[in-house]
Amino acid sequence: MTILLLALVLGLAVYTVSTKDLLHGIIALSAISLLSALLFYLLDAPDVAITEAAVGAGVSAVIFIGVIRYTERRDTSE
Amino acid sequence: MKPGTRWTQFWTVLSFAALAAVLVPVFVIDAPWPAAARDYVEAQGVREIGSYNLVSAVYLGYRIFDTVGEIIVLIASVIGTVAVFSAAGAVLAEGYEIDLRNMSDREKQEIMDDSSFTLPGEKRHTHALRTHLLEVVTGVLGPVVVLFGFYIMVYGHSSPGGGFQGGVIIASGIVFLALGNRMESSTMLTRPPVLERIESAAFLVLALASFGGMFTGTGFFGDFLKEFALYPAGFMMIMKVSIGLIVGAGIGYLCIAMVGREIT
Amino acid sequence: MMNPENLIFLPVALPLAGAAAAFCAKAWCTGSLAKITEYGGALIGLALPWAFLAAVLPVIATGGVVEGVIGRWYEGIGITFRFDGLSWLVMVLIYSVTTAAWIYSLGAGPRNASFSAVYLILVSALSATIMTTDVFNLFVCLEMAGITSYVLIASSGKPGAALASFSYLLISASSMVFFLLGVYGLYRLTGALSYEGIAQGLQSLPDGGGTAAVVSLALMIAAVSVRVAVMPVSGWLPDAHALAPHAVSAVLSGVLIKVPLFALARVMLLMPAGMQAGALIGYAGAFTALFGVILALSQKDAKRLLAYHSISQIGYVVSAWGAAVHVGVTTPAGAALMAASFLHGLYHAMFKGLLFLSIGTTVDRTGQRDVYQLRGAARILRSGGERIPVTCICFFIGALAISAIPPFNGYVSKTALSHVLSGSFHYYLLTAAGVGTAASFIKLSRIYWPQKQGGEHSAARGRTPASVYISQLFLGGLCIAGGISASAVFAMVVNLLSASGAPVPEVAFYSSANMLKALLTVAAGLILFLLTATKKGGALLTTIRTRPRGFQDLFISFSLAAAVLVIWML
Amino acid sequence: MIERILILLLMLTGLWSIISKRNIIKKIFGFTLLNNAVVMLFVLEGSRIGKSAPILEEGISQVVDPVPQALMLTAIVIGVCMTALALALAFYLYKASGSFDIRKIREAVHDES
Repeated sequence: MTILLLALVLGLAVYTVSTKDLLHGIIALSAISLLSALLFYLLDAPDVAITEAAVGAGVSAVIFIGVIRYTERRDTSE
Repeated sequence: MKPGTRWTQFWTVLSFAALAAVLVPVFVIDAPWPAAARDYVEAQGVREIGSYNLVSAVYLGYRIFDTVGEIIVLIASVIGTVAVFSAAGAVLAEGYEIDLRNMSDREKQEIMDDSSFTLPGEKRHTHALRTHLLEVVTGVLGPVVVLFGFYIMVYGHSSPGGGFQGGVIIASGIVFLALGNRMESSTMLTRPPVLERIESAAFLVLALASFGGMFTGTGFFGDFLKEFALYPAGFMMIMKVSIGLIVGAGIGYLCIAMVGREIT
Repeated sequence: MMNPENLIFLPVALPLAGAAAAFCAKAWCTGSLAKITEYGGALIGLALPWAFLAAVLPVIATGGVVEGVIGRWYEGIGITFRFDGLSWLVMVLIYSVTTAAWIYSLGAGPRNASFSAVYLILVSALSATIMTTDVFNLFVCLEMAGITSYVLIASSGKPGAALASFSYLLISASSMVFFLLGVYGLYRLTGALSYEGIAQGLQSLPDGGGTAAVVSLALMIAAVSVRVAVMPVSGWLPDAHALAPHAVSAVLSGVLIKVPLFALARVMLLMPAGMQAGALIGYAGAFTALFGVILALSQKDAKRLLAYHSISQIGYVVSAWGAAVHVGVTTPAGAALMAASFLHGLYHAMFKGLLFLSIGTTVDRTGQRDVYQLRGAARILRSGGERIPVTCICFFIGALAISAIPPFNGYVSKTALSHVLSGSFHYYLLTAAGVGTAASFIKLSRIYWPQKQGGEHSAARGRTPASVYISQLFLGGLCIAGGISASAVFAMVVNLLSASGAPVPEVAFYSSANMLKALLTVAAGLILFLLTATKKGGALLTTIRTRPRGFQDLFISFSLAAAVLVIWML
Repeated sequence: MIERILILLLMLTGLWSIISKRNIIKKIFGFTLLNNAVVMLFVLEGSRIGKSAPILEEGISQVVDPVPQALMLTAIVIGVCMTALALALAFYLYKASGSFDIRKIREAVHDES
């Protein structure tokens, strides 16, 4: 189970890094946080799970989106 | 392609591979996990700290200074982030102070558009994500979420949760209130000056509480309420509530700053 | 309250309370009440610790070491702080420069309560960094010091400062993640976080922890080296120090790059491989001293020139420090090396702080940062209401000190360094670097030379505030006092550092041979300066200055430095 | 073992993003991934001993080690604070230079030296 979750996280991480649309990257990042929160819950760490879900999927996603919406969404470099 | 580019790529790959190779030994340690700390906390944690949640016992008891350091990082980060944002021309959270009565419909509409959740490149109408439904629901849910945050904050000693987690939930409640009530009736809680006051007062309480133990013989950040035993984990409660208020007000401020409108 | 075990936390607790007061002043008070609260907070945070330092000196001077666990919990889990001679000395360094720079900021900005709050948090974090003996708490303290410094650098409001702050943030936050990985490795092996527990745990392991322990330690050392700005990983420093507000530059150059270094000394003694690493870092430091000064000589921006000198001077400190760790800090030779290293760190903090403040005042007043353009700065300063040329005099005190001219403090510490390092490989590199230092300060001091043609600089209006002069005079006085009382200070530093009472090496500070060497260095520096003033030399300097620098280089050099460190330690 | 290799790969993904991507938002993504990977490693290994979550109730013993979990709470928060400040600076740099590309930013900001 943990292997499956981690493989999923890794796949999402590669997507986050390689996507051209920054918003998709942010959503994938939030999904990584949620999956890792689930992972932490399975690993008997409920406190870390709550924090990761609240911080990773909530606060940091809000801040990322807050920046993206005033700037640009495409990764135009390269 | 410039002549230096390929050389840079070579160095990039080389250094990356070198660091990757170096990291491997740390990841493959197979020694048994040392249990000394676990055994001590399991045996003594409840008696010494008064918390059934052993993570809280470590987080808010034995290693309280790490937690305080983290909260200080948060405070500095909020101050810095808000300062940088306002320097960049995003005047934050202006919407709450605007008197709507003297405005024309078009100006109101502009403010609505500016404060919507639209993203660049979005094809829909500008404030499609900011529906009336959203306002009503978040406005009603806001106080409930804040209350739930307090619950998580206060009951962290016997169940998962604690000051920080509760604080984040309070912050999301504050953001809900801000989203729900921003145009018609503004809540005190969503005004940046009020949030800043809460944050600074809680920080002052935290800093002063650190001195308490020095007078009662339990040392810096020591449990100075130990002898009075007003409530199990009384000192931990002070820490939790002040941390929760700092986090709630700070992160709430940060998020409101992010959804505030921009004036350039 | 007067229990020493409580007292040692005061340098952390007092600035924290001061920061809280300053933050409250911003949020709750208006008008003069806000000012009173803010200054009260600064008084608590910056002045009261001096009383503490004076009070504990008798205990520390007799070899006393006070250890305290925060909250008096079980020391196997709780955080232990250790107050010994090293902590006392580094705190003197911290508070002397931060006090002066805060006074300077009152006059020259940034002048608001948020700045004071963040600044006091920085002071508190630095005090905690030097006292903590817990790897995870060291991580937290370094992050506290880090985030406040990013905020303070960005507070100057220039786009360049934002980029510098961003680069610094990303490289140092990423390297701190590797530090955390090192913490993981050590906790995984020993189950302890305090230095003492880790050292015991590693000894009880069959092979002393093996490769994994060495890699963990190497990652931690590499991460802290980024903060210290030893050469391969120093690329973030020039921009950050040049573009920050002047008061912040003084603190960054004077204090922030040295405190992690001395805190690292405690970590490196955890295992024998750490002493091995000391040798490598010592060599890196010696090369840093030389290359830093070459780069400094090629700069044309006055503050950037000073920033490269910070890299160069930290190279001096690191070379002796690395050698001290290599031979063992408790041995007599190691104690002398460490004392010379610390003495140079302390004196560098004073004269570099002074230089940043005086150059900062000058460039603010004249509106010109280019060393090749600015001339006649003394006259422009006089037009700003400066009857006695305080800024000019203070600049020359600092410049003479950094070029190691007697009787200023830089001469003392560099003499001590060459005495303890004499004959080694480092010595020659450092001597060469000394020549470059003299040359580059001859170059920089030209800005005060009288102007030939009519002035076209747009001088700023208004009078220079008094606090600017007070802070400069304070640091200038310390520079002279440190130079005059050379032997006494050196003996005191050795005593405080060795704790067991190692013999103080006899350094003849004002012997004719040493004075002659200083004079020869300056003469060689003058020749070097004249060489660089020729057409060919100028072209060479321009080539060095405009060499391409990239963001990637920071990470590439960090990765390679970590890898090389691991290979060396194995 | 496979878990730890996956976490190492996750860490390397983040590092690669920081080193080689030119978009500064991508670099911040990389930092977030890097931080997450270390947190996962700590918690994963910390749950090796013990059988249940570290909340003592009736009849519960042999809990997992609470210390790494408490440490990771701190690390997560510090990571998000760094991310927030980095994003604010990225926003500022975008306003100053009109791009997220690190080279364009450097050109726009550093024309004086």
